[in-house]
Amino acid sequence: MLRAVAEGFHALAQRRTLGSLLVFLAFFLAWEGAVRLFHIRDFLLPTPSAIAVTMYQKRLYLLEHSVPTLVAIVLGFVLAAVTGFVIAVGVAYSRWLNEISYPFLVTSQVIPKIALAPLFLVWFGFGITPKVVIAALIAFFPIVINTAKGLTSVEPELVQFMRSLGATWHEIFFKISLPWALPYIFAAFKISMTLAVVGAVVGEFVGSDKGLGYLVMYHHITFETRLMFAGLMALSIIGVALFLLVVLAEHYLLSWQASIETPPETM
Amino acid sequence: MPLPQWIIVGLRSLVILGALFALELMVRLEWINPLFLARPTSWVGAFRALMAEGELPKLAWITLSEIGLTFLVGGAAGLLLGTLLYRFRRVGEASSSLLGAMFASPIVLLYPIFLVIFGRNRMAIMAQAMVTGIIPIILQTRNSFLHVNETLIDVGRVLNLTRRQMFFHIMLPAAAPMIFTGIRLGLIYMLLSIIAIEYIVGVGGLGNLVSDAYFRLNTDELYVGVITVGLLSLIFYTFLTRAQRWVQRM
Amino acid sequence: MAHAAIELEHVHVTYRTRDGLVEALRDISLRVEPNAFLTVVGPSGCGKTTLLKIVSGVLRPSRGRILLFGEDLSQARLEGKFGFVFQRPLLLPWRTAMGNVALTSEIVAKQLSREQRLERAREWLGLTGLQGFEDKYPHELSGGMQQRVALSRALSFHPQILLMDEPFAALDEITREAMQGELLKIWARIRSTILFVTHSIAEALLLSDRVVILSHRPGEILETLDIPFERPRAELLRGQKEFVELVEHVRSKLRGPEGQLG
Amino acid sequence: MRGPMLEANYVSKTFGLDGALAARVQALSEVSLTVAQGEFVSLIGPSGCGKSTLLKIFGGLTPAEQGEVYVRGDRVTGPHPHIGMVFQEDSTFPWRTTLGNVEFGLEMRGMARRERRDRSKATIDLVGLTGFEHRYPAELSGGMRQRVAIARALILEPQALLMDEPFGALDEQTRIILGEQLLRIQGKLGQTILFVTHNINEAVQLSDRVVVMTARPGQIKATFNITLPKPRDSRIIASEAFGRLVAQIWTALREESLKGFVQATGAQVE
Repeated sequence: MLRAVAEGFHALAQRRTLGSLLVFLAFFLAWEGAVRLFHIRDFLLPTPSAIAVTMYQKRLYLLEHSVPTLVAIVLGFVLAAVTGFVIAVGVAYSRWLNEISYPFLVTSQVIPKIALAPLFLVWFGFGITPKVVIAALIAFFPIVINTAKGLTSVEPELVQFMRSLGATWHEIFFKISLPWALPYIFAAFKISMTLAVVGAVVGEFVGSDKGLGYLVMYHHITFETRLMFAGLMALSIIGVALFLLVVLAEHYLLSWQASIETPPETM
Repeated sequence: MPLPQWIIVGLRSLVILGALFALELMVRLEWINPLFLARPTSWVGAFRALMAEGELPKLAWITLSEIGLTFLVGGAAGLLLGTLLYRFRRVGEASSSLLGAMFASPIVLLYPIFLVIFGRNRMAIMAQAMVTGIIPIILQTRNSFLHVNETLIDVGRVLNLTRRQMFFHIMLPAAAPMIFTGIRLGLIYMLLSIIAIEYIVGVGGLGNLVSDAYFRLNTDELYVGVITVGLLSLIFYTFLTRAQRWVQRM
Repeated sequence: MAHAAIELEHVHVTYRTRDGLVEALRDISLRVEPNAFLTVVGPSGCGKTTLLKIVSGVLRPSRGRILLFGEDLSQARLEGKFGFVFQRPLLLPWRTAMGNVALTSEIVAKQLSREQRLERAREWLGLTGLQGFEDKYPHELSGGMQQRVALSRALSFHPQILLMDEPFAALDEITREAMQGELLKIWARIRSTILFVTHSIAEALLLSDRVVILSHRPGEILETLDIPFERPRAELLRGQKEFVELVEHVRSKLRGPEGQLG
Repeated sequence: MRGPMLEANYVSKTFGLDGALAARVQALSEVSLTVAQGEFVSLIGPSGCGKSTLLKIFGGLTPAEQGEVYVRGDRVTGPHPHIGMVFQEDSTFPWRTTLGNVEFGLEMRGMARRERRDRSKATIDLVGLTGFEHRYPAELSGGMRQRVAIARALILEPQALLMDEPFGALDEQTRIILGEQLLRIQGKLGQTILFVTHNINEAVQLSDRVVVMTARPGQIKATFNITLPKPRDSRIIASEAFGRLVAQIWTALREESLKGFVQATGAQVE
């Protein structure tokens, strides 16, 4: 297991060439340089180095607020993945369900679910529940749609072959359909993970007294811009780390895929 | 055997109507606190009132114009940048992981920066939404060009096409279907971003209507706001799907 | 009299598409004796594939009856009777060559241990000339090798009937020829009944005991030919007069009076 | 006697120079080939023997590493205006109708709409697709799409056609019909055709000369002059002379294919 993870990192490292590292470096240098050159005041836009210092000094404070956010994101994502998967199986295997629900699923993907945030606050009150529900709701749709697409894209001849062998539905599902759909599912996971972060944080903006979303909003209002940016950085780190986790899992599970950087053909 | 179209449409409408009816019934029977869930019939009342005050059309127009402007500018810029990143391969390869990381990180949350730069106004909202939505467009545009079938390119090369002809008559039409996927994703991100920031910042628009209604505990108006947002998004999305079909003419 | 392995009696197939009814097969009657090699040739879209589908029970005929070893298809337990090879190899990309072959025994021969299954898969890969490739993934194999894996997969549980749907059509002619030879060698060993579908006349004549010529849609049997050539059939046969004349005979049959568009 | 249409002198080509494992594969080794004007030459050989590469070099799509290539005496440095190419893969533009596909080249050369419509109609008629002008490729069969591709190349009146297994993806019946059609068109217009194929029957039926290539690195192993009378149709297959030629070519080819197979498997085992 550990070896596979290490190999995954190795593969990632190979793709992230020196060039892209330089781009990252250039981005931060440009930021630092612009702020110093144009004498932008600290409460408007602090330098990356100042933010880094603040992050180090306030690390416990940041950590304290990171935990609830992280929990909300992960719970929301898991909830979305589980319900999304179950519903997708229903949609993929029942034509009635499919015909009736598919257009709803596709169109509801477009609707900014953020607008529903206050409804959840009304329904579930203050606390972690509305955050998780909002995160799950936004993350849910790509998972349903892609999973259903993946499950229905299985080669019919392969299923026919399995049937002629006398394979049960259960065998066909686990030996053929599910692995077949995995690349689609992971394409959705990558998008959904990002969306779950947005959902959880918006939930904190709207109604919470904990978490990085709250922290960012609070320090925005109090003009402690450095702390606000420190919070944003922490959020970005969490977001990218969770995304990479999905990529790693994908790399581990789909190592047979000739190329992992397939375009997100769906959605 | 495929189900006849009218049955499908009928069933779908039935599902919507059934849900609305069940909602109405549950609230009327006081199974649910009306503060939580307003009755569909009282949404209509709130809708009428908001229309009469001219409030709803005004707010909807604000949001719609924001979406439209962001989409036009962001879409065009995204296409251009994506094309340039394809054209200059080295730069494209180097920046693809930065863009990938940006795509993965929740940019909506950078809104304070935009407020700092543009002030508390609609420019900030639109700039923010544009930055959020442009990334999938750029990424997917570059990707689409990279995936154009080699044989089609060879056909063009045999004919000694100019760069311009090659781009407009082969690359662009061949990549168009995939590019549209990026544009759709970008639109979804822009919509999400605009509504979220309107909600948080409170400078007008439907997002603001929703947050106002929430803080005043006016559940009827809250629902009207949410539903209008949904309809507006749908209209925009449908428009985009039509445009795609028209472009591909298939 | 012994039962035929496959027997079709006045089979008609009509199915519904979005554009209305399509008559795919019309009044097909044929017998395939046990351990025989029968090939169906016909133009594209003549219902050859449909024929395989109804024999395997995936599709039901609109009229007529299908008997397998004298039993009605609807009553016969089909499990494990059929091996399928398609035009495309249709391997599972997440399994190695050996894993792909072992797939069938995981379903048909559950009593075997994992080791036994893999051992058996290894044997079959050896028989199709793929020693040394057991641990390769499909994308690491050439088209011909992938098709060998598919063949091993279909054969590894000793099916009584092997259904082959243009299995070599996607291969280049040289690989194709090698594969044909290999198939005949294996067939001589296992002696399954083979129902083979192709649009290549030469292939049909080189491989089979009997050839059935199917017309353009709706598919009807135009002629049934017993192939007179001795086995093993040398490649030199291709240049011989009788062979060439037979090819031309089948071709003129297929062309019909007007000759259709491709 | 007229000068040669296509000429390759000691052409070599190696692939994988920038590949990850520096796995250099020599595709062609000192191949020399001359095709006279109006001649129909088929290249045949085991998979990966560099037939397509040679074609691409003639087409100016990829440069030769060593040696020179000429089209009508002009040194090839890029696609030559008198050359048309047809590929194995479906190369029709899915966003254009049959008519739109066929007139593509003329449109790019700036011909007036009226004129190019007329010429497209005539070319579409030549390949037997009249009535399908306004269909999109998705609505056509594989054989019809390939005819569209052929018409798209023919309309520019190329003096030489390079065809890379144009019928490779089609079924045998369609392949034979299209082969006959191609011969008729060539009889009428007199192009030079260099044709890559895997199919010996097809090569013998269509060509004036069949060139057998060796397994990698591709070299010319043998050349067979096909002296069967022209015009030919598929009935020629039944003649004894035809059978003899096929058998001869088979023998030459079989050695190479075996070599090719060993090579392929050997390379994979490492």
